[in-house]
Amino acid sequence: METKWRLAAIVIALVMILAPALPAQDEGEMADSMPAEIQMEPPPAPELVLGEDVPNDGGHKLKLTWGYPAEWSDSVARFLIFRGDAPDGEFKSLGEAARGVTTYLDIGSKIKDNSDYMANDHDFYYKVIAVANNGTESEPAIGGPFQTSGQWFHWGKVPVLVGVVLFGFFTVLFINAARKGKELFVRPLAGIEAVDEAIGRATEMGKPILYVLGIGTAADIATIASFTILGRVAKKVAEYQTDLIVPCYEPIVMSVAQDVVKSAYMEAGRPDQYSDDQVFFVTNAQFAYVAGVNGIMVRDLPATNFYLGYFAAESLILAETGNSIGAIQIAGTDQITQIPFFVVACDYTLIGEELYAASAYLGRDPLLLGSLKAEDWGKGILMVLMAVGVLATAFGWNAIRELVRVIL
Amino acid sequence: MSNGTEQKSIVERLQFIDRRIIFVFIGLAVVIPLLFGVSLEEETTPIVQRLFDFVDALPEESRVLLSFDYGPTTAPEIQPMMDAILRQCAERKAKLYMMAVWATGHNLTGETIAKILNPEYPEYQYGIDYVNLGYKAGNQGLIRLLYVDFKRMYSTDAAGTAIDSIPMMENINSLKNFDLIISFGGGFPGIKEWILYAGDPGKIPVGGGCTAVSAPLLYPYYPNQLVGLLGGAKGAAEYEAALLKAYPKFRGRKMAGMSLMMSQTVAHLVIMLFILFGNTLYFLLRASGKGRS
Amino acid sequence: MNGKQAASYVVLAIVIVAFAVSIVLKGLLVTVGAFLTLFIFSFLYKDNPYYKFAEHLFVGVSAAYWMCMGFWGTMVPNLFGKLYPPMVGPVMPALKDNAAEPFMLIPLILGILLLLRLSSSVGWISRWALAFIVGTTAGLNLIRYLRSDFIQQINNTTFSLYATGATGFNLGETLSNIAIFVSVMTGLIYFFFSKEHKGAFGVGARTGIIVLMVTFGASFGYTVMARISLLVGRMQFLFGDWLGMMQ
Amino acid sequence: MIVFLVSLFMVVQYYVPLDSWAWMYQYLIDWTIIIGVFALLLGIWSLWRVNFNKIKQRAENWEYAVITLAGLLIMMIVGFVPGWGNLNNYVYEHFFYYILVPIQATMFSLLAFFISSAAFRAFRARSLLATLLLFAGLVIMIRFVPMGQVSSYISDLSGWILRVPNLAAKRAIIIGIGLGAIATAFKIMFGIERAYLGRD
Repeated sequence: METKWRLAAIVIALVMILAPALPAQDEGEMADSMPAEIQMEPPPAPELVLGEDVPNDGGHKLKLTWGYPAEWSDSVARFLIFRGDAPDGEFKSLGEAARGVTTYLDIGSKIKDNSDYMANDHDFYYKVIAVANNGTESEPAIGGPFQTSGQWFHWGKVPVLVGVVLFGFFTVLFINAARKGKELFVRPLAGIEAVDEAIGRATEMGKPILYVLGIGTAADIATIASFTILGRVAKKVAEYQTDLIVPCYEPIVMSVAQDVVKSAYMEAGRPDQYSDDQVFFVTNAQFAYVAGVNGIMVRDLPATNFYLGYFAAESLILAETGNSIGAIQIAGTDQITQIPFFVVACDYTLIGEELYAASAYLGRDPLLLGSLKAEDWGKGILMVLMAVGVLATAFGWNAIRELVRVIL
Repeated sequence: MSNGTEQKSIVERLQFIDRRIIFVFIGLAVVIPLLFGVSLEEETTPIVQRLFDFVDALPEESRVLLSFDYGPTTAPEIQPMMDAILRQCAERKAKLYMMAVWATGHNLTGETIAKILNPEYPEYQYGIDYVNLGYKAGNQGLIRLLYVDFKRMYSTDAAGTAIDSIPMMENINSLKNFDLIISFGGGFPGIKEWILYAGDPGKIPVGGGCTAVSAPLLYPYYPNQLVGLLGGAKGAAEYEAALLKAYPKFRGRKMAGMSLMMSQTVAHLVIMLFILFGNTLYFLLRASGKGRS
Repeated sequence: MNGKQAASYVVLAIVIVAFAVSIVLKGLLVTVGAFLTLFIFSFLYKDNPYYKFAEHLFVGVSAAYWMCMGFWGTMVPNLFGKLYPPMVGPVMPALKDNAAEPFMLIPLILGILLLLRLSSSVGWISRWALAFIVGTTAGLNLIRYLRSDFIQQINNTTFSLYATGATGFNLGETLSNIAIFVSVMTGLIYFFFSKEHKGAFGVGARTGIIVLMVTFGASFGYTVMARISLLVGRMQFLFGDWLGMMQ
Repeated sequence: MIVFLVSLFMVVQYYVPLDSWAWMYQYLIDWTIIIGVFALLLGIWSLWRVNFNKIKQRAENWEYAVITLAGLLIMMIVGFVPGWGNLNNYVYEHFFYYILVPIQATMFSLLAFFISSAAFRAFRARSLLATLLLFAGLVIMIRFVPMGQVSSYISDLSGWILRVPNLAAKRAIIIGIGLGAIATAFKIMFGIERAYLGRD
């Protein structure tokens, strides 16, 4: 039952992601383009005013193009652009285009009450006047009607969609394979294998364990991965009856972390040992938080420090202070700029994607392992595509190169 | 590690030298050059020299847009670049247009004008030779709009004066009207956005000055999309050196980038010496067979 | 009273006297800033009461600062100001005449639900609000990430290996391009989780980690400069703004 | 289920440039920010409780908990009293510029010291990888030392390291993270990863 429901959810999700793409051709209204009347006077009026809705947007934008005789282009200083509701009605000045420029992007406001509001699916007429170097103006050239419209689907983003859907397909495939009991190999990660040892060491020494979730929000992927690891660590800690300190930077992260730790203690059968004072809020100013955590480190002397999540410049302050008190340190972040500092100052570091993968390692949950396998396939396919792209470029197979370019 | 009871050799103990000793050396390395104002003339690297030469080749009354895309925290690194380039532009008698895509840049614009431009170049008149357009929200969107229609976004300057009453704004309709854009900062939005939304589409020369941290991310844009790039204190000091070479009249004036650079050089030396020292100890220990750790 | 205690009282006395002198000579504001700066630096020696003082003050004040920012910057204009504009009239007159937006009741309700977690009996309700926030922002982050870095980086990797300079074929650049390509590939191989690092695959992964290590060393060395700059900034404050020892 | 729908919406909206969708999107973002402020109340409550308990139990260092609470209260009062209470408030601003800013900048600058001690300790030629780390770090740092002719060679080499291996490694990490992020997003949407709800 559970499985069926989940599969149904996946199918619905895919349909919903794809659905907006389907009606695009019927509902997405393409703007009319009609040639404007042509008028010639010295300096000659612009020749042909064409208006096009800008594709792949929410409307309110129109690209105007006109032609102008080349022999005149040096003697014309600029073009004035106007917009009106009727060819013979009132026109409002929009702006101007510099010498030699024969396009203008009219970006109207999306807000109805603004003076420059530009309604979608409404007929507009445009007037373009050339101004000569001596200031004399040409006869106006009027073009229209043109319309702007919002589209239901952003066609430029199709490749991304295809990639995401394909990837989702792999995920589902491997998760199902894993659920059927297929043994999936994962290579060992030193940082993860050290977790148990680190907790054991703290227990032996009778010292607490410090777990820092970083300064990300509860929605940063790194923080989410860290929550899962926190759950595992908390469960072990509860079993060993060691102290766990989780100072938090963000109140929502704190709330979630409290729930995570509490349920881990419950699972370990020691709900009575949990208190909200273990997982607490410090402050959400970056360096005040660091100052506070540093204080906790030098005063409570934890035997093991975990730094897993999103980190910025504070990474090294934490890691060096932790090192000075002789703690075993396990770190992991997806912030490329901070990885080097963790690598240098900590005993074990999970680099980028390894942090995301860690939750799967700790749990050995087939679902999570399945998604790891999917990630690997994703990487493999990308590598092949990139290699083909590079080779195609190198040997001048332009067709293949273009194909790869479209896919990527 | 050796088992505490046995008498440790000096070499062995030095290997775990108290880090506070390192701290003292670093502190001194930074403070002493600052206090004594020692400075060091840098060899200018091509990526910096190219921007310098570009500015130096600008004809008089060229229009230069300076965008203050940084804040007080990075000002120690960035401000020296701004000062040097501003001086050079003023020497070239360029028209200076100052703006900011960072909210924090607004105050710094005012400070820079008050500290450098007004006292050193009293002949520069507001509205004719330079203008402070101030900060506008919108990040890269702002840049894109400025490219399309400059005055639509800047209908007044920073003080609220109508843009049409400022003489030097008369022929500015798009970013394309500028001869050079220099963005100072390197965060988001910053040099990268200026390149992508102004420099590339309009073939407008773009130069940049950024913090040391963001410089590697911007190197790939040189030389095709960036005229030149000043990275961190070193970039600033190199630019100042080029400036001193071309305009000897600046000699004797305190060059912030250079004295910052002197602190940098000494501090780097100290760190490297400690690293070498640590490795020497390590090899000595290994040679004597005790260094297995 | 033992010697250690006596010494700490002497230090305290010196700090107080220096503080007083500084206030007289330099004014309160710079003095406070300078002493707090020194207190924090004292942590480099070891944990001590002065650092503890600055640390605890910092934590308290900063938490309140962000709370106030959240209140005046978000709650008043975006929640109260949109729910019932006349209410914020006295403090933010510009918002007074806006139309009310009843949609804003939703975050108000979710916010209150979140606060319910303080009660042990109905605390579970707060999970709805948490789920909402996590769901929204996770989706948002993902999209932002895809849009900016991910796709861009893949695109950048499919480039031409040949490099041509002013004089035609450029061997050095071409070799560099090949090195970049190979490095990206081996780096990705290192991140494979479900394949043992053995044989040719192992060689790839090993190359990958070598490239990663070179990069980490370089980033580390590169960042030294920025960090020294920060210290210079503080020293300029101490010796320049406060002590007036720099011209 | 809420998470599923909401995150699905966020993904779908990426593909749909329509106005009404963009508005919804803007609303959702506004809402999360507002809820975030409510959450801050939870944080303040937690801070208050922890420090208050410390004082009540006369735990070690309880005196400092008084300082935290005093700082919190004073700043709150200064910041909240109507009339004083807008962001241009004089007292509030001075608290910011003369207490918060100096401490913050000094904490940040501690990094100059820590980066040195970390370098001393870790940059040892223990193994091939550690040697590479050491070598790359030194090459980058040594460009600060003026050495005449050798300098230009060093700066070429450091430039190459930043341009080639550095760029490539970052790309590899970013691509890996990207896939990991998509996978995690899927796991959240399909309810496989639920730790963030306190369930496992």
